[in-house]
Amino acid sequence: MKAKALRDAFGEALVELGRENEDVVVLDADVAGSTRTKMFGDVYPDRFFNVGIAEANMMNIAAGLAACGKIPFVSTFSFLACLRAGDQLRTSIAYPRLNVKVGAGYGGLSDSFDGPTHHSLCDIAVVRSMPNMTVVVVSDPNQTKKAVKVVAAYDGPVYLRLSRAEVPYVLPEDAPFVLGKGNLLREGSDLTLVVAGVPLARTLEAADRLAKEGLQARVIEMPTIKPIDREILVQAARETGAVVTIEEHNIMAGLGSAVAEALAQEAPVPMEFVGIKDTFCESGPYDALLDRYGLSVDDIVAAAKAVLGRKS
Amino acid sequence: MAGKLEMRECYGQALVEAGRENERIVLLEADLRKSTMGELFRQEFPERLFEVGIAEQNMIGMAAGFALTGWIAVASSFAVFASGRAFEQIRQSVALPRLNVKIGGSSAGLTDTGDGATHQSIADLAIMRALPNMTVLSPADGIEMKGAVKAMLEVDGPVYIRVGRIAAPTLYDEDYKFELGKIVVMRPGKDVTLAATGTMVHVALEAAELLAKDGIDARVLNVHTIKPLDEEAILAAARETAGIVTVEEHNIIGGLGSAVAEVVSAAGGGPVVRVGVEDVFGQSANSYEELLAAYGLTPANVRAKAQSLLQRA
Amino acid sequence: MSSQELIQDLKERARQLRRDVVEMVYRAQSGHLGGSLSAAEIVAALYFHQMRIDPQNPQDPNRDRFIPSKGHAAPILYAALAARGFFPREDLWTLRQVGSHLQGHPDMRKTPGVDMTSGSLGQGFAAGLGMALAGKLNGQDYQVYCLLGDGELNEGEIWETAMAAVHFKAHNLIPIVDFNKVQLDGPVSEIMPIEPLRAKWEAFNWHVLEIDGHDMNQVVEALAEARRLDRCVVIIAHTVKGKGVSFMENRHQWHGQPPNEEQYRRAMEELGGGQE
Amino acid sequence: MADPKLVAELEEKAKMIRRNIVEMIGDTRRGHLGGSLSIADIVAVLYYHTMRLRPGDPSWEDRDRFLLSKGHAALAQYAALIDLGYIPKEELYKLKDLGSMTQGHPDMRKTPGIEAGTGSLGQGLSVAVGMALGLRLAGKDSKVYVIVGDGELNEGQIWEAAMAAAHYEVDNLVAFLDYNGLQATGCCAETMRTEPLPEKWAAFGWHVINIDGHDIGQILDALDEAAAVREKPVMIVAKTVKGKGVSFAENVAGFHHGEMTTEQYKQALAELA
Repeated sequence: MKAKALRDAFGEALVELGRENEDVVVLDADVAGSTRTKMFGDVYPDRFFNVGIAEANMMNIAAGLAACGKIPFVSTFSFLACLRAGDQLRTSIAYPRLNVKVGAGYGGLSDSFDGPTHHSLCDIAVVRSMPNMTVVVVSDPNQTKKAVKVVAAYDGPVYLRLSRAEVPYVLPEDAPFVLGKGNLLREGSDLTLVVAGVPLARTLEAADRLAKEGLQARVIEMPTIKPIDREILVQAARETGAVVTIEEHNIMAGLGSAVAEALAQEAPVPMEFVGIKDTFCESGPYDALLDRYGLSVDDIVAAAKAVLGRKS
Repeated sequence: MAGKLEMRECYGQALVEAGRENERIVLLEADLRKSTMGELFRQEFPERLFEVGIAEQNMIGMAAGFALTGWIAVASSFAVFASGRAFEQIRQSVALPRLNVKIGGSSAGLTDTGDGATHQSIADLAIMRALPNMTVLSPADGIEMKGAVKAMLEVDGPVYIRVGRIAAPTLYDEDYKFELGKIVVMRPGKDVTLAATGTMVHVALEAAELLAKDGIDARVLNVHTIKPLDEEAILAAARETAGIVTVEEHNIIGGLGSAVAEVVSAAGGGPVVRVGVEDVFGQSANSYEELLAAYGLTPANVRAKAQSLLQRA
Repeated sequence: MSSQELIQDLKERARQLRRDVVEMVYRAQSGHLGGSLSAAEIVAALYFHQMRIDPQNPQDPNRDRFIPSKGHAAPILYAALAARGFFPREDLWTLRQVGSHLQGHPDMRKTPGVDMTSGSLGQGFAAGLGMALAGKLNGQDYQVYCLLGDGELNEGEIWETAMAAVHFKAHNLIPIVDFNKVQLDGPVSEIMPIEPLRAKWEAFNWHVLEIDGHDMNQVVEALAEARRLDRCVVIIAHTVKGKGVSFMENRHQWHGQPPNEEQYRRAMEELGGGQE
Repeated sequence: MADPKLVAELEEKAKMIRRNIVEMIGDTRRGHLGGSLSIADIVAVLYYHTMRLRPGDPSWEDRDRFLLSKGHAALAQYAALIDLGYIPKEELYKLKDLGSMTQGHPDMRKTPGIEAGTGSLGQGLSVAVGMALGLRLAGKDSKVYVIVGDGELNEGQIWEAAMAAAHYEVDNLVAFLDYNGLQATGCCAETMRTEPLPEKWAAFGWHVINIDGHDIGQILDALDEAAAVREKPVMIVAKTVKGKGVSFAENVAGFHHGEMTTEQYKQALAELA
């Protein structure tokens, strides 16, 4: 299958965006080559600021730029964007609802070799707990490009979780990207798989495997974690009676939690949570890490069977 | 109820008592020790108090350094800075290496009433909970605060403890034994469960009184340990009552409500309705009670939520 | 106005601001007095002389900006904004009340004339840098003034910003250090010393103007000089925390404590009869 | 002046460290080559001369501590730790493998001889200050050595730590600044100008010593001078060359996190033979 690194898709999208909108500025913290914002910097050097290794500073500079009508895209590794500069993001961007977009590179385990210090497995929990924040997790190259444009057009703070990883084009080229909407990718009545981000391909593979065993899994991709698409979730819970969430994040306080919050209140059904099981990971090849830390196709299939066992 | 105790004073006093028994405790403060009450510790052990100035990131790094040299390092600041400003430092320098650092998040929740949204901490439970290796405590009254501080110092690893800037109604006797990770059933009940944390426990108890007048028998749980969560008690409540209303002085996203929803959903149990700050930033207010009322953290609102849950169930 | 008259006028403005600050905090029974009073001359000189602002058009894109990076000095800012007519003076008495647009720390979404939300220390300066860079990018000639606390200089982010501002030649960003030598817990020299302060800023490639922050002549001249020079300039203003109220001066206890009725009366007396 | 025989011995150790670094990356992996090579001489002096250590007892309580605030340069430290027997020899060929002791960034829970987990820049100096205070408080005369990168000085936390170290007069802390002039993006001066460096550290209350970080004799002398300093932390500003010792990597930003062709790999080993 054709594939592309999501960071390349991001870099290309920024360049296109810069052409269309002169208000777009990009900031990076000494990792522009890695996040691919350098592509923007090469074309629009006057609208590009590399602030050095000072994420907190960068976040606040962006707040200032936004306060003056610019549309800043702030980019660095995701753990730095929302953790090192988390207080800055919360206080100076989310609280005043400033129009800053955080292009959070290297999401999840995608900076696999750099080890746990560089993995980003609690970023969604952090940004989701910030009022006024919109949280987007992209899953394929086409979607990344669309998301950059949609996010730029939206007036308010957005956390856009990207990935370093090379990812296959799993979504149809004409698949729409609408903020706040889940995508129904596959119909099914036995259970629902809700997935965000790079594990989408693995989830689809798991659904195929389940189908071979006669189990029809509905697959919903949830690129906007916040605000979450309650409607599609409640309908799926009512119609399928069991839900598995799949995310490249700690199983606590991320996508799974968001789905549980929504369903426990409106349509309680048994759930299983596929993700990193509240642990730090280690260095290693990306795919091997996903397999080892609970995001293999087998893990998804097993979770589906487990949740079916508890379905009333 | 037998009077009130200042939560932060109990925190400070408990550190002093622990300091007397254990010479290996150091306290780090970031220019707020008179608010956190770390000042009490300084008065008795000036040589074991390190004031780092307004530099929370540095403070956490230094605490890690102390822990690495065999000390039990306690670092306090306002919850919003301790958990937010230094979050990355806590993750990498404390949680990842499982260091013996304790973080006191003071003026937590909405209790820094006047200072407004920038100083109010409504996301600390969510972000601390998302850290592997972290224990998260949120005591309900002054007595429990003392017990929790003692227990925290006995844990060999990172702990975050939430400390409100409030004189909280006392719920326990002096001989109360704090058991980390164990939910306290404050009131038995079979119709509905009110699971609360921190000083919201007394709000839940008052709500239960109101519900009793409506003929509803509410169980009240004190979830003083947010992580590790006492799943057994939560699941028992889900099984034995019509559903759970969570009550927390925190965003309804990511905190106690989410933790309970996760556990209950995994088991396929009953409904969970969350009472808390509904995903908005706080604001300044003249009185704490006024602010609680503005965000629905009242016995009346908890009662209403419990009733609506029962109607739907 | 002759320069002598200007200075007299600004001194009177500063006195009025101090009275309003004491009144606000007294009525609210909450708020930060010491660090508001120490900045009275600076804020008066900015809002009644130096800054290009239009109360009728608070969002004017060409206006000069002011960010109290030490956001707890909100009362002095609010007093100045009210005096300049950004909102009615009566609003001052709603400080920190529920529903008031005058939050404990400045909120740009709530208060007309507030240019940036601040309160978590160390962050406002960087936001100011962003604003300054945006101005350069837009070809606008506005200035961005940041009031920094001395204790706030403990915060590493300040030095990140100091480094970056010079790097980006943000000569339209003018930080003013309210060097009142007292932070929340005590003297800065004991909590976390920042001396030698001039050497630090110079080592970060700033041109330093060191003044008496209560001498209105010096304040006005330094602000003019900072605007004139085509390089990064920091004004280190030596001030007295709690200035103007004898029993509050240099006492860290008055960082965030409200006066009781008797203290309030004494303070207002010391600050002189006003044209109420 | 340092003993020429000692200098010659340590120069050999530095070369061995460089060789190990190159071998760790080999011709199949990517790794932080440049910044590891630039600190090899300092690491050699510390591990083979200055520091009080018991390689057979990594947690010996009276040992001196060594931290890399610039955690990505771990390869230099691994090289010494492998040679000294802290880490099994075979780990040399397992850089960043799943389960390996040679993680992408140092992990104190996985690797004997590593004192702290670092990798997110700007944090290690604070950790070192805390360690120095902790040791002093415990009445230990152990020293803490830390290497800080020059790009890392962008991070405000470094200045928080600098201020605090001076305030607490931690004279059992000796820091090296690996002043190689390059950071991930490229030239430090272009990314974020940090000069003048000695003046900054002096203005933050440190005793500053300027040296050539590849001159073993100067490193030894600087450490002697540092040992005599009282009531001040010491910053040894070591002018270095990123990629030092491997000609094609010297001063090349691309080798910050580089990949060598088989030919380059062979050439590097030959140059370090």
